[in-house]
Amino acid sequence: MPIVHDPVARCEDGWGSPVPDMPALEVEGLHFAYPDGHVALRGVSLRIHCGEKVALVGPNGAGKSTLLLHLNGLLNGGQGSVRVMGMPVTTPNLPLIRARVGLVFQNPDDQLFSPTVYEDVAFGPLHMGLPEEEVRRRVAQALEQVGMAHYADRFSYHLSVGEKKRIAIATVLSMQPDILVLDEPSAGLDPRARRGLINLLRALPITMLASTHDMLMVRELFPRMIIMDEGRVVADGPTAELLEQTELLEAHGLERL
Amino acid sequence: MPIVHDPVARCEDGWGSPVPDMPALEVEGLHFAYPDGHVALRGVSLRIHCGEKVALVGPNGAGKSTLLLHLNGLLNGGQGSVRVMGMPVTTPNLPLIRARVGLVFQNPDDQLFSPTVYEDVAFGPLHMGLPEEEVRRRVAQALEQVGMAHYADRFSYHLSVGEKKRIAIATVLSMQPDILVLDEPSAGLDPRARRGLINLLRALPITMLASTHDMLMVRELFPRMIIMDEGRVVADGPTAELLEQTELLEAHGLERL
Amino acid sequence: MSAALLTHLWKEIVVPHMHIPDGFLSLPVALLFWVITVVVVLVAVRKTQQQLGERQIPLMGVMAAFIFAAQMINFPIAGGTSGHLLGGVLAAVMLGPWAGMLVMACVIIVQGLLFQDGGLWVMGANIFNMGLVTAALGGLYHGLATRQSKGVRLVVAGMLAWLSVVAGALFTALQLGFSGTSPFAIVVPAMLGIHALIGIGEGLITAAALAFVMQVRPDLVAVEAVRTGGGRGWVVAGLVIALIVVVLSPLASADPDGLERVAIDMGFEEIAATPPYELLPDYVIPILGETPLSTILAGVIGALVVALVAFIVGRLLHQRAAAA
Amino acid sequence: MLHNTLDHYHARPSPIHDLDPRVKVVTTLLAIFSVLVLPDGAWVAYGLIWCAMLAVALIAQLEIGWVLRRSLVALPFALVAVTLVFTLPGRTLFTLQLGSWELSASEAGLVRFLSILTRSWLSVQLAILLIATTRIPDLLHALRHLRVPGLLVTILAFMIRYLAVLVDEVARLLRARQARSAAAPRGRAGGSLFWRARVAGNMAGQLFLRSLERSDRIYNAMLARGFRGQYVTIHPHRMRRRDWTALGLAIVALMGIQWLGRTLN
Ligand SMILES: Nc1ncnc2c1ncn2[C@@H]1O[C@H](COP(=O)(O)OP(=O)(O)OP(=O)(O)O)[C@@H](O)[C@H]1O
Ligand SMILES: Nc1ncnc2c1ncn2[C@@H]1O[C@H](COP(=O)(O)OP(=O)(O)OP(=O)(O)O)[C@@H](O)[C@H]1O
Ligand SMILES: [Mg+2]
Ligand SMILES: [Mg+2]
Repeated sequence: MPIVHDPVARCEDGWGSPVPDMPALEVEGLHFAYPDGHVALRGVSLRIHCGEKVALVGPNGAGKSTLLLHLNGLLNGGQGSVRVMGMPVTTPNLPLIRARVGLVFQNPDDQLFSPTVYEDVAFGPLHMGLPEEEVRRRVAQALEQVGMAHYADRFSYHLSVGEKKRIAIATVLSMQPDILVLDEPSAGLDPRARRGLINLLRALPITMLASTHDMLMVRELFPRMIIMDEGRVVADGPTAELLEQTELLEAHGLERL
Repeated sequence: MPIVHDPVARCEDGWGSPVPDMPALEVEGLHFAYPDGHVALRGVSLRIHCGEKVALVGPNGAGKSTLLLHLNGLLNGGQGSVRVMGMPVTTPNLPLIRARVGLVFQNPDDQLFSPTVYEDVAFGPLHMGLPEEEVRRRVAQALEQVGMAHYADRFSYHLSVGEKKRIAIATVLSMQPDILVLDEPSAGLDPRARRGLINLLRALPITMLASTHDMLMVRELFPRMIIMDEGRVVADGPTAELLEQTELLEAHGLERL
Repeated sequence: MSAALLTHLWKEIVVPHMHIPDGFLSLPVALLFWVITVVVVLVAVRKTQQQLGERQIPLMGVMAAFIFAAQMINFPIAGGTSGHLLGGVLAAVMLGPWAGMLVMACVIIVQGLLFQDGGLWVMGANIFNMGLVTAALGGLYHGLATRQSKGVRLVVAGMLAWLSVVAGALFTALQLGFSGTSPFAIVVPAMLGIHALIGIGEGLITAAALAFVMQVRPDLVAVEAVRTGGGRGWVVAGLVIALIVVVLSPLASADPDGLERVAIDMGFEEIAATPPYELLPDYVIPILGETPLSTILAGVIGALVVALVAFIVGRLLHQRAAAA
Repeated sequence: MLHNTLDHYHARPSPIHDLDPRVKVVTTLLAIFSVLVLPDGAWVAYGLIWCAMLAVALIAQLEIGWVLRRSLVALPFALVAVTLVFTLPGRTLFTLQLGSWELSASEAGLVRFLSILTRSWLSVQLAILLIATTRIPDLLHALRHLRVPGLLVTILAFMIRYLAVLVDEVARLLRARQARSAAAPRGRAGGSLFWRARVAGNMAGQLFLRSLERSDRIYNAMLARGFRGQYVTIHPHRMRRRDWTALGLAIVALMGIQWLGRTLN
C-alpha cells in the first residue's frame, strides 16, 4: 500500500519551526494517583526522539496505559512534567497537543463511535475546524495509508476486529499527528491481521510509542524497549539486549518467547 | 493447586453407563446460516474422543464460535447433526447436554452475571436442581480447582481479567461437565496470567475443545489441532505435523510463530 | 459573582436536578405517587415478561445499565453547559413503552438506593416523573410515527424527547407546589423554563441515537420489529400528558393564583400545613428573571406542544381516512 | 472506574454490619419516615435523631467526616425551597434590596425552609448509613425477602452488575472523543452544535447496540448453564434473636424520639 505521509518524521517545535535533534516526547518525574488513592505512576522519566519507535512493556497494572493517557493530557494533576515536541502539556495547550499526539486505544470499539467509517475518520479534522476540502483530502489519505480506501462508506459497527483496528489508526492519522501512541495494538487480532498491522506500523514514518504484551512484535518492530513495573521504568535500552536478560524479564512477569 | 476432579476423563454415555472408546463429541455435516442470511458453517464434521484436548484455529470469521455454540444447543436449526457423549443434541435432551458440556465464553464479563463470585459459580448447580448441600460442595471444589477458593465473597466486577477468566472456568467446572469448550481462553491475558491458565488447563483431566488465535498455546497444550476456514474444516491432525505445513497455515491466515 | 462561579452553579445545581430528595414532598403526595408507581411498574414487569419471556431478565437489566451509563454522555452546548440524556423516550422508542417504563424505574431505583440521587419515600414520585411520564410519551411514537418516513420519525422522536423533559419537570413542579415546598407561581415557570432548554439536548441526542440505530441496524427499529403492541392506549396516555403540559404551563405563568386555588380547594394545603401564600408583589423567578420572560417561555412551550399534538392528531385522522 | 462510587460499603467488624440486611432496610425506612412526619421546627427531635444516627455510625466504625461530606449531595435541591423564606407571611426578619424589588424574609418562611432542609439532610444521612453498612448483594437479598417481586430484584441485580461494565465503556468512549478533540494552530475548533449533538447521539446509539448484543450473549451464557426461565438463588439470611432485638430497639427509640420531640417543642 502506498505511503503518502512525508517521507521523514517531522522535527519541529509545537509552533512549526524546525528544530534539529529535539526530543519528541519528554517525561520527567511523573507521579500519578487515581482518585481512589491507587498510585499508578511513581516517578517515570523518559525521552523519545523524533522518528524513534519504542515499545513499552510490563505486567498488567504496571501503569503503561496510565502513562500513555498522560501524553495527550487525558490524565494530569500529579507531579512531574510532560512535554510534547517541546510544548508542555498544560490545559491551554491541550487542543494543540491533541493534534500533535495521536492516541490509539486498545479496543477499537472505544475509538469508533460514528455510524460510517468516513465520519469516524473525519471527526478529528472536523473538530480541528479545518475546511471541508482539506477534511476530505485528509480522510482519503488516512484511509489510503491503512489500506482501507474502499471502506469509507461501510458501517464501522459491522467490521472485523482487524479492520476496526486499521480504521482506528486511520482516525488518528487523519489528524496528521507527529507522534503515534498505541495501547496494545495487536491484542485480539488473528495472525494475518496482526501481520498486516506490523507491516503498516513499520511503514509509517512517525515517532511511535506502543504499549504491548506481544513480545514477538516487540522483537520484530521496535528497536528500543522500555520496561515498566509498579509505576516505574525499570529498564530502557535496545530491544535485542534487554531480551537477553532472562532474569530481568522474569522479575517483571515477562517472557522472551 | 490440588486437583480434586476424577483422575481420568469419564467415558460413559449420557445415561451413565460406561462405554469404552466412545467419541465425546461427534459433529456431522453441520450447516448453519444466521438469520440475516450469512452462512457461517458449510458442512463441518469432526469427532473428538474422551480425554482428548483439541485446538480449533482459523482466521477471524471462520465460524469457530458458531460451531462451539452448536455443541450445547445454543444454536441449532441448520442441517447436520451433533452428538455429545452419544446423545443427539435435540430440544428434549438440552438440559442433560448442558450439564455435560461446559461452555466458557471469550469475554468473562458475559459469563459472570451475578453480584458475587459465589452466586455465579453456584448458578449452574442450582439450576440443575441439586440440593443446597451439594451445591455448596461443588462451588467450593470448583473454586479450589481454579485456585480461587478465597474469592467466594468478592464482587465479580472488582476482579482483573485474569481472575475473571479463572472464575468463568469455575462457573462451568461446578457443573462437573465431561467436556470443556473454551472460546479464546487466553485472549487479553498478560504473560503471567496466560501461563497460569495454561497450567490450569493442562491439569484438568477433561475432554477439551478450545478455539484460539494463540498458536504458542496450541503448540504447548493441544496435541491435536483442527483448522477451520470459511465455515469448513480444512485440516485436522497432530499439532506438530500441521505446524510444519507452512503453506497450509499461510493459506488460512495463520502463522507458525 | 464571577462568570465561572455562575457557570458552575448552573451546571452543578440547576441542570441535573429533577431527582427530588426526601423531605421536599409532603407525605400524602409522596405516598400517592408511590401507589400509582407500584401499580404501573408491576403491570410493566408482567407485560414485559409476556413479551420477552425468560429473556426479560438479562435484557431489562442490561438496558437499565445502558440508560444509566448513557446519561453520562454529554456534549457542550454553550457557556459551560452540556446537553445530557434522561433516556425515557429513547428507551420507550427502542424497546416499547412497557419495557421503557421498567428500565427507567430500575435506573431511578438504583440512583436513589445506591447513590442517594433522589430519596426513598419520594422514589415513587421520581419514578413517575422521570420514568413513567417519559416512557408513556415515548409510547406515542409507536402509536403513530412508525409508519412515517425516516425524517418524520426522527423529528417526532426528538420532539417527544424534548416534551418528556418538560412534562417531567412540570409534574415535579406540581408535586413540589402541592407539597407546599415552593409556591406554584415560582416553581412551575422556573422548572418549565429551565427544562425547556435542557430538553433541547435530550431531543437532539434521542433523535441522533435513533438515527444511528436506523442506519446501522434497520432491522431493530423496523415497524414489525417493535416488540410491543404500541396500541391506541399509548396514544391516549401520551396525548393526555401532552395536553396536561399544554393546559397547565401557560396557566401556571399567566394565572399562577389559579393553581394556588386548586391546591386549597383540594385540601392539600392543610395537609401540607402551610398557610396560603402571599405572593411576592412582582415575583422573581430564579435564573429567568422577571415574569414576562417566563410567560413568553410558557407560551412558546404551549405553542410547540400544540403543534406536536396537532401534527399527531392530523396523522391519526389521515391514517383513519386512508384505512377506511 | 465506577467501582469506588459503587462501593460505599467497606467490610468492618461491627455489630451493625453484622445485622440482617432486612433489619437495616426496614429500620432505615422507618427512621426516614419518622423524620418526615416531624412537624416544622421540631429542632429537639431533629437533634435527637441526628445523635442517634451518629451513635449508629460510630458503632459501625464509619468515618463521620465522610458521611457528612456525602450527605451534601441533595443540598443543591434546597434552591427549590428557598423561595419560601420570602413568600410565607409572618414576622419580617430582614429585607433584601434587589434592584427595584424588595424581598422581605419572614420568620415562618425561614423556619419552614430550614425544617425542610434539615429533614432532607437527615434522610440522606440515614440512607447513606444503610448503604455504607450493607453489601449490595445483601441489600438485594433483603429486598427479595421483603416481598419486592423477585423478577424486579433479579433485574436490578443484573443492572448493578453491568453498570460497572457499561459505565467503564462510556468512560472509554468519552475519553476517545476527548483525545481527538483537537485544534489546528489557527482556526475555530469544536464544530457546530448539531454536529456535536449528533456525535453524542451516535455514542448513545453505539452503546445501545452493544448493550443489546451483550444481553444476548449473557442470555446464552445463562442457557448454557442450565437456565430454564426460573431464576434460583440461595437465600443465605436468617433472622436471629439479635436481629429481632435490634429491630425492636430501633422502633422503641424512634417512637421515644417522636414523643419527646413533640412534647418538648
Ligand atoms: N480509573 C482507575 N481508578 C483507579 N485505579 C486505576 C484506574 N485505572 C487503572 N488503575 C490502576 O492503576 C494501575 C495501573 O493501571 P494501568 O491501566 O496503567 O496498567 P497497564 O500497565 O496498562 O496494565 P495492562 O497491561 O493490564 O493494560 C493498576 O493497578 C490499575 O488497577
Ligand atoms: N449474530 C450473527 N449474525 C450474523 N452473522 C454473524 C453473527 N455472528 C457471527 N456472524 C458471522 O458468521 C461468521 C462466523 O463468525 P464466528 O464468530 O463463528 O467466527 P470466529 O471463527 O469465531 O471468528 P473470531 O476468530 O473473530 O472469533 C462471520 O463471518 C461473522 O461475521
Ligand atoms: Mg493497559
Ligand atoms: Mg469467535
